[in-house]
Amino acid sequence: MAEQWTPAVIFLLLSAVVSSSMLIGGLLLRVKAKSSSEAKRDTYECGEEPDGEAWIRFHPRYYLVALVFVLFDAEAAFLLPWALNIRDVGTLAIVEMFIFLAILMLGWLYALRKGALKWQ
Amino acid sequence: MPLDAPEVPGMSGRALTPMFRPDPYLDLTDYEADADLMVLNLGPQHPSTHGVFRIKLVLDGEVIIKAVGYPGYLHRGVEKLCEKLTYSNITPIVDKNDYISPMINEQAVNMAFEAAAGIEVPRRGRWIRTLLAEIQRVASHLIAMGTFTLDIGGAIGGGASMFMWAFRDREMILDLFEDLSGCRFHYNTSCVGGQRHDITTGWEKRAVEVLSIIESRIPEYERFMSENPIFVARTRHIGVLSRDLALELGLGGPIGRASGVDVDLRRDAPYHCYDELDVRVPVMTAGDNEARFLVRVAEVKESIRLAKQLCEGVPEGPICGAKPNIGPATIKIKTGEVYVGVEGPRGELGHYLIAGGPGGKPTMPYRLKIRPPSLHALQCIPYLLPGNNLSDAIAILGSLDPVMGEVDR
Amino acid sequence: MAVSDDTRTYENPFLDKLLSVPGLDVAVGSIERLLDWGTSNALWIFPMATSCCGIEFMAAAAARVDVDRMGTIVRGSPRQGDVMVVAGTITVKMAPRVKKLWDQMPEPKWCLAMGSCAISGDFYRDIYSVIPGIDTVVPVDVYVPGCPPNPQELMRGLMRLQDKIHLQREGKWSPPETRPERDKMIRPEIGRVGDEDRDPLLSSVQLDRARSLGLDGNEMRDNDDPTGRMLAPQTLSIGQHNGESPAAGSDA
Amino acid sequence: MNEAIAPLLGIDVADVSDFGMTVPADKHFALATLLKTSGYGLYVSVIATHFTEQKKSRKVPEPVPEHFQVATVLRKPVKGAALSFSWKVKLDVGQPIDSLVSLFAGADWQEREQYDLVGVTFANHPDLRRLMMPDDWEGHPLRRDYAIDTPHHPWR
Repeated sequence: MAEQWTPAVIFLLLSAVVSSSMLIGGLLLRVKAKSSSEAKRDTYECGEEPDGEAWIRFHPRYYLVALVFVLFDAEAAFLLPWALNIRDVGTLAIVEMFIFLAILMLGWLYALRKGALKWQ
Repeated sequence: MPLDAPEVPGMSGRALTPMFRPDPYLDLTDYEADADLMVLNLGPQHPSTHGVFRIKLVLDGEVIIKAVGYPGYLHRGVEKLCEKLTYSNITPIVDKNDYISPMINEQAVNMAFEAAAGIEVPRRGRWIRTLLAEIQRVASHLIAMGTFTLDIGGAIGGGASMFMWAFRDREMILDLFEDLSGCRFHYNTSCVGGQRHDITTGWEKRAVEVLSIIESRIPEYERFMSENPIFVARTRHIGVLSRDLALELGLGGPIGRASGVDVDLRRDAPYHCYDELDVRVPVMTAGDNEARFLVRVAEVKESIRLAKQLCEGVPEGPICGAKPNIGPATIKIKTGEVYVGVEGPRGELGHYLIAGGPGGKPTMPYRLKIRPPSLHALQCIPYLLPGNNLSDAIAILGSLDPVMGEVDR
Repeated sequence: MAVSDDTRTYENPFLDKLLSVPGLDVAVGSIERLLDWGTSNALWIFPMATSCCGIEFMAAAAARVDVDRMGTIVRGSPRQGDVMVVAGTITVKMAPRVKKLWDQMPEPKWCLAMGSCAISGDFYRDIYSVIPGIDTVVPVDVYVPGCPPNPQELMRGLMRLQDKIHLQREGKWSPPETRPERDKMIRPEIGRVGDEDRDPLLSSVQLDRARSLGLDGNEMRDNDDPTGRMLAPQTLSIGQHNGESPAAGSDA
Repeated sequence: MNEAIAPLLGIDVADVSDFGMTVPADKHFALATLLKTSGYGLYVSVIATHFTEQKKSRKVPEPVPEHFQVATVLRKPVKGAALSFSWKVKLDVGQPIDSLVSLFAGADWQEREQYDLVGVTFANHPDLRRLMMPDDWEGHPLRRDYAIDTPHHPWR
């Protein structure tokens, strides 16, 4: 039973090592400018002084589109493991998955009908 | 007065129809927006502004409400400098105005001086000038096609392929010009009275070879663009310029001809040897980005056909009408006022010369105004941008193909 | 192998501490070589292409002389740029923008002046609106002469910059780029960065002008105030124009 | 077409020439509208020039005061015969000239540039600002008395 988990542990260890080495490397080899002026922190707008504030109210349609995207992205995350070992989960799992997809399609139709994705 | 585009059958809703003409000096105080308005600078230092040009965009969400253009970031005071230089010294200065087609700039300014001084250019000089102008037009349009697709596709997003092809073909043309004048661009080959460098033997054969190679590749480029659904989606019905607005803005050139303004000075006011050639002028009426691109591609084919035709029978004879100017001050124009217009790759390139004004020397122009075609191309930005999305602003600016050296002089 | 501090405008706080430990400089030397290999072979270019040299710069990035071979990619934003290639004439209206963009680039950064307009302003030098050389605004590391320099020359300039980076990293004091100096050369009135006769205040004055761009440079004169605060439409009388900026600009 | 211009300007038909004809300032706008309606629809350019004062001398019989000259060029977009028509208007110092922006949208930037570089003011131009020079620039560079290498602290 234990050796079943060794690949997972190795994978975890490897990812921990790689990500931490990048972070620590960035921290250690950090380059600091000797005399950095505050101009470095100005917002970059093609060399011009930005005009007007950026804290403005945006139209909700952008938020709705992002929400619908996240929703179906998570759905795709469920599809992946299912698709990998589809052979040994049997037909029941396939039917279940399609029911799951059908329900989500309902949600998508609802979003479409309510005009969440209408751009203009 | 929200700026939604009236529905017109057959056109995607968001493109404004030619009849609707946005007001460039829109008063935003009484404009109720979906959400807050945002001001964005498509600033002087931007990969796709074809040089240093700044557009201040007022955005409602993603739709552009108002666009105000600010040129002048490359104003080098060329007209003031020309008032201090003698007539033969001005050619290298004017080379650097429209640095994408310097050959045509040189010829335009020297034609103005010849018209004022009454110098007659011999036939071989005029013949070579026509040949060099057509080859330079091919090179200039190649850059226009390359940078336009780079603007639309992005360096990594597939737009760079056309850019690489266009510059590869242009390098062949630059080699031709390097054989003729010794440098890649800023050639200084034409002088007051004709040409300074004569074409060497066998130069026309190499020119025909290069042009036929490019001619064999142009259909592939055209297909690569006009059958690409992303290209079509981003250029068809976007930035529609109506004919009367193009006329009012003074837009000849490929931009005007894409909107139905059928003016080409090579055919309508022939100069050099254009009266002996049958110049066919491609004209379209759609007036959108795609039409401007297709007109440029058709003009490349026309220029290649003309250049090959010119390569056959180059007449013999001298190439310079005026005395070979050893010293810079040999060309003297007592008084005179003349305007000479030439068909540049971006429109009518004119030079208005006033010679010998009060207190001016006969060897230096009193006032030389250069009429920049790209300045008029940029003037249609406040009319074309409103109503489109921010990403279309880049596509429209790319299709206008401005050269900032010529706009700001 | 003491690292000479005078030429470098940046420092690695951790590496420099490691160096002070007597035995560790061999290890640090190899890290320095790794960093040097990484920096010099991945010089990301921030193109300040304004005029004809910009077209020659595009030709250098295109098919025939492909500067990508040396690992140089052209990036549009100063935040990701290592080398600012100033290609073309810099005018009085553009100079504050160049200064601002230069200061927005992260360290370590270098500047390559391409073309005689960027080096000395060329024959535009004594015109009212042209900067006599970019080195009166920004410290320049490599000068690439030519009008315009052909693409191979630009690539050689980038290689000269790589050699300079090797020398800097190894701690050798790299001789300043032989600045084009002729005996009868007319020196610009504004002292160049690194000249003795340049008054130290000039850089800060230039930086203030660049940063206070918005106040006088904000030409949004027409009567719309996009931040939603409704402004009374100003009457655009001619007299009111020269130089005084309206309320919208100053409090933005 | 010359027959239409002559009565407008109050001169006989023979003097009407399509290049360099001097027109009084108040007839400038009327002539432009007439030309636009009779086919000269393509706007080409506007050229302002500063003429310095000329004292009485051997070559100059009577003194000419300092004045400006604004030349305008239009073109007729006809296939095969794209003729251009240009006329000049003499202005004293500070005297405005009618702007053609209401007739030709293309005149907008050209006139702003002439105002910026030569200092000729165009009456009822919608947005007469400097086009080329930065906004805090003093003086008009293309005037004959403007030194070519005027410094502009702190940049040059």
